[in-house]
Amino acid sequence: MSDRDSYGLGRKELHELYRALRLTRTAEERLEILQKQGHVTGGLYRSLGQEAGAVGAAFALRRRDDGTGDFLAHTVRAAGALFLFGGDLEDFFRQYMAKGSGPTRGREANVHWFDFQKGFVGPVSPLGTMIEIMAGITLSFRLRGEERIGMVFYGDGASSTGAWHEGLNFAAVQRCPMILMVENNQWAFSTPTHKNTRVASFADKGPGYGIGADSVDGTDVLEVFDTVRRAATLVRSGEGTRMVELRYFRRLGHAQHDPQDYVDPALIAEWEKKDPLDQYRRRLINNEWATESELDAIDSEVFEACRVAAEKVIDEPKPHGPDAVDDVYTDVRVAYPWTRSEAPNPAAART
Amino acid sequence: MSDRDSYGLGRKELHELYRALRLTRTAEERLEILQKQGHVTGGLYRSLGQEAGAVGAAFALRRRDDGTGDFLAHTVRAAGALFLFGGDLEDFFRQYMAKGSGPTRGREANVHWFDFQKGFVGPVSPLGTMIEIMAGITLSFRLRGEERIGMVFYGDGASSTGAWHEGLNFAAVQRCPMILMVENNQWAFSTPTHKNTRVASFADKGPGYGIGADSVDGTDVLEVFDTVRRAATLVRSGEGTRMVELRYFRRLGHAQHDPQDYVDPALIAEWEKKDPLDQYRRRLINNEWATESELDAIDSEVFEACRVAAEKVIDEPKPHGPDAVDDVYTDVRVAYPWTRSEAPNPAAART
Amino acid sequence: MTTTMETSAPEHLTKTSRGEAVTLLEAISEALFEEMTADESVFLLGEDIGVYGGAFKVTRGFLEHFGANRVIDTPIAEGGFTGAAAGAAHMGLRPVVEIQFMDFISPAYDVITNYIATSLYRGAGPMPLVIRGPVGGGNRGGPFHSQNVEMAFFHTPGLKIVYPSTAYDAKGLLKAAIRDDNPVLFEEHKGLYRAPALREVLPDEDFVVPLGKARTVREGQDLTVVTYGAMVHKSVEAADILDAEDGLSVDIIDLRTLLPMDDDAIVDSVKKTNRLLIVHEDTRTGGIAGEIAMRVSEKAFEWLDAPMLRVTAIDAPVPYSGSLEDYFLPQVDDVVKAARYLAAY
Amino acid sequence: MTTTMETSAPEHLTKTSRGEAVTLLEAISEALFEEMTADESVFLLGEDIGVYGGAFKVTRGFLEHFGANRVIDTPIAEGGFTGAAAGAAHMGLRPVVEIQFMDFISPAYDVITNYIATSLYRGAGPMPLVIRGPVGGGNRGGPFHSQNVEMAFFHTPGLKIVYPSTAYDAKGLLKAAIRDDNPVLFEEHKGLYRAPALREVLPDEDFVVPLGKARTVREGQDLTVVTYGAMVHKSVEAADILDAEDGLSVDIIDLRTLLPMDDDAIVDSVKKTNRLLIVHEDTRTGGIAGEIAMRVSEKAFEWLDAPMLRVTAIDAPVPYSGSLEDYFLPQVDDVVKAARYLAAY
Ligand SMILES: Cc1ncc(C[n+]2csc(CCOP(=O)(O)OP(=O)(O)O)c2C)c(N)n1
Ligand SMILES: Cc1ncc(C[n+]2csc(CCOP(=O)(O)OP(=O)(O)O)c2C)c(N)n1
Ligand SMILES: [Mg+2]
Ligand SMILES: [Mg+2]
Repeated sequence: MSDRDSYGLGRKELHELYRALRLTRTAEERLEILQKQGHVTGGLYRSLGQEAGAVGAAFALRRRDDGTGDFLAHTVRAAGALFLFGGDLEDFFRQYMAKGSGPTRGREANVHWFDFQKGFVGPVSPLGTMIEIMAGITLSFRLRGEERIGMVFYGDGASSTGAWHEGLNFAAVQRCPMILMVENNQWAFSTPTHKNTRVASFADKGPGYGIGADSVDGTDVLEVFDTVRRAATLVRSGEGTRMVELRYFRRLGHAQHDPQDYVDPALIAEWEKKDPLDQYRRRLINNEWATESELDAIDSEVFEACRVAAEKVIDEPKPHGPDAVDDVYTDVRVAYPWTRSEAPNPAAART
Repeated sequence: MSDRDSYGLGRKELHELYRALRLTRTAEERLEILQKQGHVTGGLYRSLGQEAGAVGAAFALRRRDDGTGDFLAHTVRAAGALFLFGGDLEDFFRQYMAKGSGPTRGREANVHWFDFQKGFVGPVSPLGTMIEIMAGITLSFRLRGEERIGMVFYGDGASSTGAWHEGLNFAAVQRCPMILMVENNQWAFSTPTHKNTRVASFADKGPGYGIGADSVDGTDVLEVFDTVRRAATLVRSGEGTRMVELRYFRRLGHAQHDPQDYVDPALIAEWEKKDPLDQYRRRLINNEWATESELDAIDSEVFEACRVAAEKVIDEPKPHGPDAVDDVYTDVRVAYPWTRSEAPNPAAART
Repeated sequence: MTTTMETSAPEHLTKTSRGEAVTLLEAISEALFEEMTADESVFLLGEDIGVYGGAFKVTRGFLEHFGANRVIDTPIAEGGFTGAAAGAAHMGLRPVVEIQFMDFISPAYDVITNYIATSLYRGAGPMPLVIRGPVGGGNRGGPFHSQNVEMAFFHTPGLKIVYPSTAYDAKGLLKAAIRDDNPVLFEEHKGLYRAPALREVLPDEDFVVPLGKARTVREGQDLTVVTYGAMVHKSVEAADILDAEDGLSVDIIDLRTLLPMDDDAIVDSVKKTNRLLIVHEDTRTGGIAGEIAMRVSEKAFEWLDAPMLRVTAIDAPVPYSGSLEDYFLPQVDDVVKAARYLAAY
Repeated sequence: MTTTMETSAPEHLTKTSRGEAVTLLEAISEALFEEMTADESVFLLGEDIGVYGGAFKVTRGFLEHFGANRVIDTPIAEGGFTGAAAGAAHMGLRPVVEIQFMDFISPAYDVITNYIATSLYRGAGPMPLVIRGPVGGGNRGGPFHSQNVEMAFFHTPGLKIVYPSTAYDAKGLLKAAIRDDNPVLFEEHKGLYRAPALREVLPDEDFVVPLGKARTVREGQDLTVVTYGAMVHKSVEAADILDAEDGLSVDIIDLRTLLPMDDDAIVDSVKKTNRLLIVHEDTRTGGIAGEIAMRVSEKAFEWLDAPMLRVTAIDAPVPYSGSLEDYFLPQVDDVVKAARYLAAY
């Protein structure tokens, strides 16, 4: 594909892609600031260098907010996809700050949240599970004859799990309209990909399930977009399940606490040259799809949006402790600890 | 391969193969008789039409009885492999009759038994588990620098399990010297293979794990033997894990209780023509590797051996009920029910 | 869904409407059939449930009647298809998963405990999902075809666990479970499936048995037996003996729903009889008896005139041979002996 | 195995021999290091345990010292590598598996309960296998990095479960677990790993703490508290308050091994104090308190002068936010309040 190919996208869409990349980067940078200030609960997982994978892929799907669009199961390294599917920036910060006002009301962390109208289902930590869940979501599309498809992200390491296999194989056999997006960032925590699989390319895993598979440079947002758009067309037209490998590199540690001294710095430097934002920005300028000042304006707008959203959320209240007993069941209330409330003591006297 | 090729096997070995095939068939037929007489506990799973897979494969390994040979994890449809690895015919009947004198002392069923000196580990029912176990057994061979390899059987349906994937992928990455033998008999209970996987050949699953895979006509004992022998050489010489698909057909129901009315009788009739025993017998005669009377003699010898072994075992005692509390731990005895033994009542009076 | 076929109901699934008695298994089939007929969002997933009608034939005739979109034969992947069911439940369907033998639920342990049971709490909304299948021993099935699985999941907030002992309850509880917006684990004792003594003419109407409510099987004054599943019937046998031979009257509580547990029913009975025996088929240590004893201690300690005791299986895998399994399982005599001890205390 | 490297022990793993105090985490590292040094058949499997030294750095320096054949970085497949460990144990090796966070043991639930724990019973001989990893809440880890997993496995005959609360016990119990011929689940509370208060100078000799024996943390007359893990320390805090403010003396039993349970220690204490409070960090329903209450009812009912009560987490997934988690977890005040109630009963 030539560097001049815009894959049929107009200026507006090309800018939208840029904004989504920038938003991912800047929102995460804001999180780092918040974390240093002590506002973030739990770990912070950056997607530096991987932004184009999530953004390009999500951009290729039908995004609606009325429960009729395509469906996303993102990961913590695919915040860009979450934003494109309508995930609210303030909610993003609320989640990281464990606010009671957030979508999970402080029960769950970071991108682990849901909006079935907008069409996204947040992850759980046990790796591989979301393949099974998305298999079922897309099964329901097929059973009901809806034209919707689903997309599930996961890391190279997650492909070693039994859940990944069971979910994928089920989906393949059942022709579930789902695209598996493997974020091959060459590391699973400290473990290099070759210790999680003996294959050189994750696309080699497709034929073992009888499904089509592509592999794409995950730093090139337009290339990703185009690959996934074609995959989505096939999936939507009844082919069933497909896979796309995103090839890139995790340029920061597994999480903020990981100095990744097990990674050769030369490699990181090399991948820095392939930074998805820099790359795409150059391309926009070189092809005259955008001007420097247009892009600078997007940068500032996004920076402000993140700053303002974060500031606003900081002051929102923590969850109320006793709410911890809510929503275990839809219809049964679990007990307050009698040692905490003014409830009567459990043991009654014989009368 | 020409029908005249004996793959370097001499008369004695060719006869040994025939005997192993016949033994599998006749021992299972004897089980049917025993079952009709009410002596068999639990289900009875025939391998009719699949005998050559287990026999040919096991024959290609190094079988020893001193704990230095290759290792087998068989299935209930691979009794032939169990016999070749030294599994005792009487023990086979003891297991099916749940005798206290059997290797599991009545705790476990049929071929679910063990002999680590002879080199076999019996299955558990949860499908896929044995891939993980054999990965670890063969890992220990690699870690200790032993020249041994392992072979694990499982059905086409079992390949859908997460355990299968996790065990196989672990083995592939760790270069465990293990051969996975998929018994593709085209059914998993009533479920046809295409509902368990979307691939046409299980050999297509090898590349997804970065390992070599073969597929072979599982009704042809010599073909199986030759394929597995070559695979074993590669595995033993450090290539790590490999796969072999055995292609055949389950000609009887899943178990004795299954009339398999979901199977087209014409298909069964077709596969009957490819009966592994008939085929091999013809080949032995046609190539003058054996005479009719030699083979008849083997048939009678095996028939007698089965009859005598079964008769002997019938009269052996059932396990003693209270032995049910033994061997839960190596060093801690679980309690006898106080309502059964003469043990003191549990509640003591305050003094 | 768009694919329901408009054929008339198969004869073996309409016994109740023809006034015929049904077995516990048939009651379960009827419950599934009626709920699927009434609600298009109910569909089935499991191994061999389609053309074969399930290992125990619970769904015989369903594929033909409802079509392949509502009766889905799955690959052998309990985790995968239970997880997929959860995904479908997110989208408003009401999946009913069959585990061929409940022993094989263990590959789904992760998705059930971590994903499904926590779904509402994590903010993902209701999770209307039933996981059902045969459990229990006595059939010479050995360690992997005989397990009771309640205690693998009893410690899982967010999940409900149901274990019926009669045809009426099985039908009514399963219907309630399917209509429930929480995930429900539904255990069916295979020894009760076709037990002739449990054949029963059921009301020819749409009824449910509410989850979370125990049933008093018989009233008595001398001793409370709390039990469920197949042990209900062994306890009744024991109570008959105790009545006839000892003149003792036993209050028998069938829990029916194990989680959440009907404390009131247990506590009320203990306050009446002042003696508690818990009987469960599952193994001893970490069995449900402990939770019951704890709750009774918390709520009715003063009423106890004797130690709370239990009759259970022994702490071992389920052995295969009949002689071992009979020793392993709790028997009527054990209940009788323990009850006598308590009554005399 | 053939690959042990003859380098000298890294400094951070020999604090005890230099008379320095160690944290609970360091005690665990030392136990592993010493057992691997003493017995070539001991080896390690787990995620990121090699070059990274494990998510909590328990095995830092091990890869360099023992080599890649004895410190194996695995794919993310808890079932797969735990099953592989079982296979290696069949062959006479003594694997020690690390689960990165014990919450992720659930994919191994099947192989642990069905294969590993039943192995001896099924005739396959001993199964010397340790599965260890961090558990417990209080660290704002949310529902999947905070669980206690004992009750997922407590109902599994054939398995042992260990949960230390001090550096001394952690080292001695882990060494005993590695030498045990039965599979052992070994839970390490991450809140105790580096707790300064738990730093301790350990004996510079090869010692073990036998499995199956509880420890009396402090002697008292008025009330028995049975507990384990992090709750030992909260119970001690509570006991200090009760002593200072109420003049109550509390007998505190640290179970150390949960399965098999040391009934005698519990029963002896209850016979002395006549009052029992059970404190566990794990959620309430189906928690270990039930089994303890049941056993005390069976063995010491007559000695009870008050209801047996429990202080536990609430029945919910572990919530993420600090305010929710603090409410969710049992706190010192809960122990104090319950103890006062019992003492006054
Ligand atoms: C079943 C399971 N085991 C272990 C973990 C702990 N864990 C969290 S992230 C991670 C590494 C994941 O690597 P990968 O899938 O490649 O995703 P990446 O972080 O590179 O995006 C591990 C081991 C987990 N979450 N789930
Ligand atoms: C995890 C698990 N789920 C379900 C079963 C029940 N089951 C026993 S055999 C069988 C079919 C197996 O088919 P396949 O693997 O092809 O082996 P075959 O019987 O054809 O030799 C099933 C579903 C099981 N044993 N384990
Ligand atoms: Mg990765
Ligand atoms: Mg098969």
